[in-house]
Amino acid sequence: MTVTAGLDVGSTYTKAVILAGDAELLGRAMNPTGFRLREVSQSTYEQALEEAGVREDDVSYVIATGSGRHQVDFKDLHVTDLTASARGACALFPGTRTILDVGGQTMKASRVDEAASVLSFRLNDKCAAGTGAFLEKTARYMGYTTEEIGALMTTSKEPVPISGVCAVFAESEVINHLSLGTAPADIMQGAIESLTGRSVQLMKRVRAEPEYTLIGGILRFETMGRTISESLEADVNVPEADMVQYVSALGCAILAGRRLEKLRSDDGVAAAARTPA
Amino acid sequence: MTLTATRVFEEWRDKSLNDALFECRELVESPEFDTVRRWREAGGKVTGHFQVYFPEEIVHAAGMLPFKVRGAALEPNLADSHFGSYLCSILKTSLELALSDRVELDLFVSHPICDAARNLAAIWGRNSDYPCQILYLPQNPNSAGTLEYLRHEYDRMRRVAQDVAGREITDDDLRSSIAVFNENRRLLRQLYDIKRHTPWLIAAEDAYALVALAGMIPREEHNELLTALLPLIREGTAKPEDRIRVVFEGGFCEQPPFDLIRMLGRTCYVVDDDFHIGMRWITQDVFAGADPLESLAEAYIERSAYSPVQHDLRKPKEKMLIDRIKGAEADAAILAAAKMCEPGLEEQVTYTHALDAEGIAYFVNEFEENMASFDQLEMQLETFVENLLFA
Amino acid sequence: MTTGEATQELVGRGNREGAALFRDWFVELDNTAQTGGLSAYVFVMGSINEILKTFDLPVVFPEINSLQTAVRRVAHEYLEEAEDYGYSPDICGYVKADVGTQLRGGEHPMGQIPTPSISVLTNACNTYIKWAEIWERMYGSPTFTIDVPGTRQAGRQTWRGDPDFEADRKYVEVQLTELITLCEEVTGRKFDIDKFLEVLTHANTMSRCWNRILELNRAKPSLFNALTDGTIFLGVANGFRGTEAGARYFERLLEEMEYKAANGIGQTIEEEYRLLFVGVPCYPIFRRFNELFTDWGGTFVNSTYLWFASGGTNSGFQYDLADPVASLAEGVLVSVRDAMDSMFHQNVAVKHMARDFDIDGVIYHPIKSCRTVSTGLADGRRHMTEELGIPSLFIESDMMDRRVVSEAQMKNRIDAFFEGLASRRQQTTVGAEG
Amino acid sequence: MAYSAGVDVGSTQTKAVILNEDRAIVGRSLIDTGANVIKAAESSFIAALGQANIDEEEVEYVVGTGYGRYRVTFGNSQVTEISCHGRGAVHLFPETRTVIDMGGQDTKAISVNAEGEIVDFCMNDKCAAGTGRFLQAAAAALDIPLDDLGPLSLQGQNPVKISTTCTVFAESEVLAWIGKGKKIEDVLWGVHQSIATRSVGLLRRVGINDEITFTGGVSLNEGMVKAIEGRLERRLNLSADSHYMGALGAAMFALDHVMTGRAPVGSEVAS
Repeated sequence: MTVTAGLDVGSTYTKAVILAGDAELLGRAMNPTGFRLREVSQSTYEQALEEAGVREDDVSYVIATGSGRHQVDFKDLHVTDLTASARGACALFPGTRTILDVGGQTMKASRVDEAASVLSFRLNDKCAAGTGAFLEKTARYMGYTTEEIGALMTTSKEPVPISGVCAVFAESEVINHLSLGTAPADIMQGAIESLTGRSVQLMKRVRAEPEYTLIGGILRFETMGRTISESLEADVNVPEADMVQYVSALGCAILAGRRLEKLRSDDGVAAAARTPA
Repeated sequence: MTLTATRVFEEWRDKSLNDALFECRELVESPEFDTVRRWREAGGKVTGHFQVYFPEEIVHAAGMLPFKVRGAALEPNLADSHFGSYLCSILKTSLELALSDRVELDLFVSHPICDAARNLAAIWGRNSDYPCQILYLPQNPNSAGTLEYLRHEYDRMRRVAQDVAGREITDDDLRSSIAVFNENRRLLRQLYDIKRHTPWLIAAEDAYALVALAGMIPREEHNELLTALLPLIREGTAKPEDRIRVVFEGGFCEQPPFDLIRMLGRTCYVVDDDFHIGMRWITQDVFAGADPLESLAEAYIERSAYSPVQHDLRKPKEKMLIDRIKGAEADAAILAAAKMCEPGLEEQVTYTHALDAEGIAYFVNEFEENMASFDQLEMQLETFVENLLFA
Repeated sequence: MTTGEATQELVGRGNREGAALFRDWFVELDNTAQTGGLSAYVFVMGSINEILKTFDLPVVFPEINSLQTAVRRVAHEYLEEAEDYGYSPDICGYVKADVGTQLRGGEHPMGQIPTPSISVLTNACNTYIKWAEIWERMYGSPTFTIDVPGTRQAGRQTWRGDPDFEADRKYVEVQLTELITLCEEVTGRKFDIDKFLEVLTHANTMSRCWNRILELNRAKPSLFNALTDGTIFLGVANGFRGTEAGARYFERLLEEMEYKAANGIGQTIEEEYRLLFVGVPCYPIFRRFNELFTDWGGTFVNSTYLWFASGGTNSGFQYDLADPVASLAEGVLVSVRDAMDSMFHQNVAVKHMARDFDIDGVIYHPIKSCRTVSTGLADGRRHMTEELGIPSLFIESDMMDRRVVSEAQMKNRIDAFFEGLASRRQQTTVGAEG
Repeated sequence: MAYSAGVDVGSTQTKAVILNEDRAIVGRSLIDTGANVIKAAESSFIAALGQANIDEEEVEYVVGTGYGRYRVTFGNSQVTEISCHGRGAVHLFPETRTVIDMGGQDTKAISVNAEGEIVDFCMNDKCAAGTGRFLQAAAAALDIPLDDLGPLSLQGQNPVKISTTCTVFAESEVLAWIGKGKKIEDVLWGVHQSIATRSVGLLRRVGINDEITFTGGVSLNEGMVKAIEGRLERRLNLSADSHYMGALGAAMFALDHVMTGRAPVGSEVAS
């Protein structure tokens, strides 16, 4: 049985997944990334190996992704977040055609085909307005932990509009609302809705089609999936809570399997580049 | 006074191809434009022209150096406070070159190609003591009155150039300048043949640098450079690799940072592009007849490269792009636009819809000439390529 | 009629009648759309209504349609529709709101907008050209660019008799005759010279009155608010150019202004500071924006907007009916060039207006949407300050996109600006007393 | 003895200053604004009263300023922080003709005349790029106390180029540089440089005349001081009270009223 591994060295967390064949999850691990990327990817990998109960040389192929993918010394290949998360999302929900990935500082929308390869994608590359970071700040500002937010939201009656183009300016809008005595739940829900608006717009940019799958750190806010599905007027796939963080790492491990097949099938020599007659 | 013998860029001579190309890149990447300074020190006068369709032959015929003002990868420390927020970068860094005395001009000419460029002539004029002009290129090339109008406008430019240069420009002067530029156009067409047919023989950023040089050294000298280097490039021994072939569209005015082009070249073969299209916008030779000004005017109207800032009912841009892609047998297109570039960003929409209809893959992105980190962009480009290669 | 009655009757009449005409105009467009009649898409800087009205073509000003969506607080819906289609958040909001309107099949808060049978544009704004290309692709209807060469170098305009001017004029004239032929093809009607002369006569009346009305606002206190009232006048000046209704409206508006001037009737508020507005209004909070200034007794007595957004007709050019087409060419050349100068050389425009209108402050309002009017403002302001030293305020926002319009930020800056004006005025008066 | 007070309600901190009729500061206080702006204004005022050791009744006139100036419920009138910073800076450094104020989420360049009246001013409009918040983001990313940023940055030899304008993105760009093996101090120096560039850009818009006074919380960061001074090639006026400048200016306006009975300009409008 072939064993492969996927490493996802993200800006906040580093995750590792050990896979047997391309379905059986043997082990996984997650640590805060910090800024010693080499060390953290090594230790996370080792933890996953331990949980999987396999040795490093049992693993035939390792693919790394995430902003720190180049710092993973023991990788065989690296792919980008978008490629990896697409594979991961499609492994969890085979019907997926559009993926929305909202992380701490980026928001990515991509449209994929049935083979899970990315046809079209867009990022919010202008500024961080309306990314997870903004929700985190808001929650923290009002003295709530991310965990408490979910429960809080359910009490929201009339969410207030948060318009701020800049995540930081938006914060002072929040302050204003608080000082006017607005309920934290309504502010939080307002923030979520402004974020939802941006997400849906980004999805339209890639001409989104169902099924929709939502991934990324943002899922720590349970209501996010619901609000998005409401504004899309369609169902939205959301990974099981304990898999949320591992989608990209999983995608890498699966790609590793594919790559291995390819290498074993053909001799791997590149086809000669074509030139016009 | 004639300066056709003046040379301002000797560093590349008697060097291996790689070392010569290194010198070319160094010069193009530097925001100091030493060659322009050397030209002045030799007693020459300089006309700075801003994007895209400037008839350089006219000022060349007056013995002036036509210098392509193309911004630079620097912080617009002095220029920034002359502008607002919602603006492309090249406008600011171009003015910075003048305000910081990096380049001294005797004449500045801009075109009405975009709303920012037209403003630039006025702004430049308010901040310098030499003439700053707009050459009013026809925005309606489809009228029966256009040729006569443009011929007159070119003649007006001739008179302005004469005043600045302090010498007459005869028709013969114009004819010999046209000859020099025809030769240059021929050599540049050869360079692009190499890109299209054997892209592995020259790196994207090297080809880019070779074209860019045309805008900052005398054309005679540029001809010598290309005549010497093109054969060496053809003799190259590099082997083809399995990379996708792309056309880069979106470099007609503000130029992407050098490192971005380098990054692009690492990931794919750029087999055609519109980098510095203003250095090669007349697509064929100009046949200087009895009236060379009319020949030049006719060349603009009948044989000029398309760009988002030219509206010609005979040249729908999406059709022109698809022809460019097919002509280069490219797999995909990189549709770039400078941040805040109104015409570029508007054209992107037309392009994407047209390419969708044709089923040609494309990658849309925005750049800024002095952006420093490409992590985001590189990640997107890699994704694009990965999914073309491993689909 | 007693003064009381006259005041009742005259004061504010221009605003009332302007609003009415505006509604009539959109009713006409709605009917055209319903009946599938012909219509022409045109722009405010060089509409060439003189020719289009000769062919009785209903005129659509997409710029005005777009700003109406902002004034009516629905612009964001249209902008988002265009951005979903692929247009960048950084480009002209007018273009995007129009794309939104087209994608919605002409659905607009003022009524149904017909599709273009022909589009006529000038180069006064390059975005006009990119914009018209969109209709070309959507509808395949003919677009005609009237290319109007502008000023080549600051302060170096040429005039009748100069060979360079004649070359420009001739170029414009050739294009106008080509446009006439195109209109004949589109409408299937011959060009009616008598109708043409009639249209030119009305246009002459409007230009003459408009020029005089702007002049009258030099009065102290000023007679109308260049920002709010002025925009209403502009609507008629553009939509009804060359029509009898338009001519009559401006004659009656002039009558109103003459009356207010004669009787010292100013704007609705006490005029503390006479302000000059440079740029395009902030339509997403149109009224509120003005209040932020009137709260401090600031009144807008003139603006570059009244200048370029009327296509330069403020200069009052009169067509020579003896040689109509050639004269139209000259008029278009001079007026559109003048409109462009008020944007690219706005520091000169400001200098003249400051002299004639006794200005206390200049408000610069560059906007995300428009490089044509905004690119030169920061630099123009630097030179105005060096040359004239008039206090000025520089606020960036937008004419369409409420996402970049922060009223709180604006109020902060505007308050600080007036605090500066007020305290310096206090000092000088204190100084005078002491 | 008559007293006046100024209360500056900022986005992150609220400051209060009490002046006596000799224009001497007899009480000052600084607290975090927190969620309840009205309360923040009150408590900072009370704290300042305590330090001055006087009763509220002895304060004849209170001017509120800062973005929360209309929440100073006990204030007699409001003046924008722009006017107040100008007024305060000229009070402490009479030769001041240009003020650069760097606070939590905005940076202002103000040019003033000898009376401390606003001649011209300019602020960051679009977003919080190039503000103190940018430093907070970097500090958070590197997990370094805010106060250590300045000293640490000064050890930087070759600053990295920080290209991002977005404060939130700053975090990831900083980490990216560290990931590329850059020294922390070089990255920090780069961050300071990029902010300095933006603020000098603002200064150039209002024109740089005579003495420049650096106000706001960030003016306590010596790294930022050096970065700006380096770009301007001239010294900045600094004061231990520089982040009370807004409140001080407000108190000065209030004192005008106490002495002359003249209401601060525009107060009738603002209220």
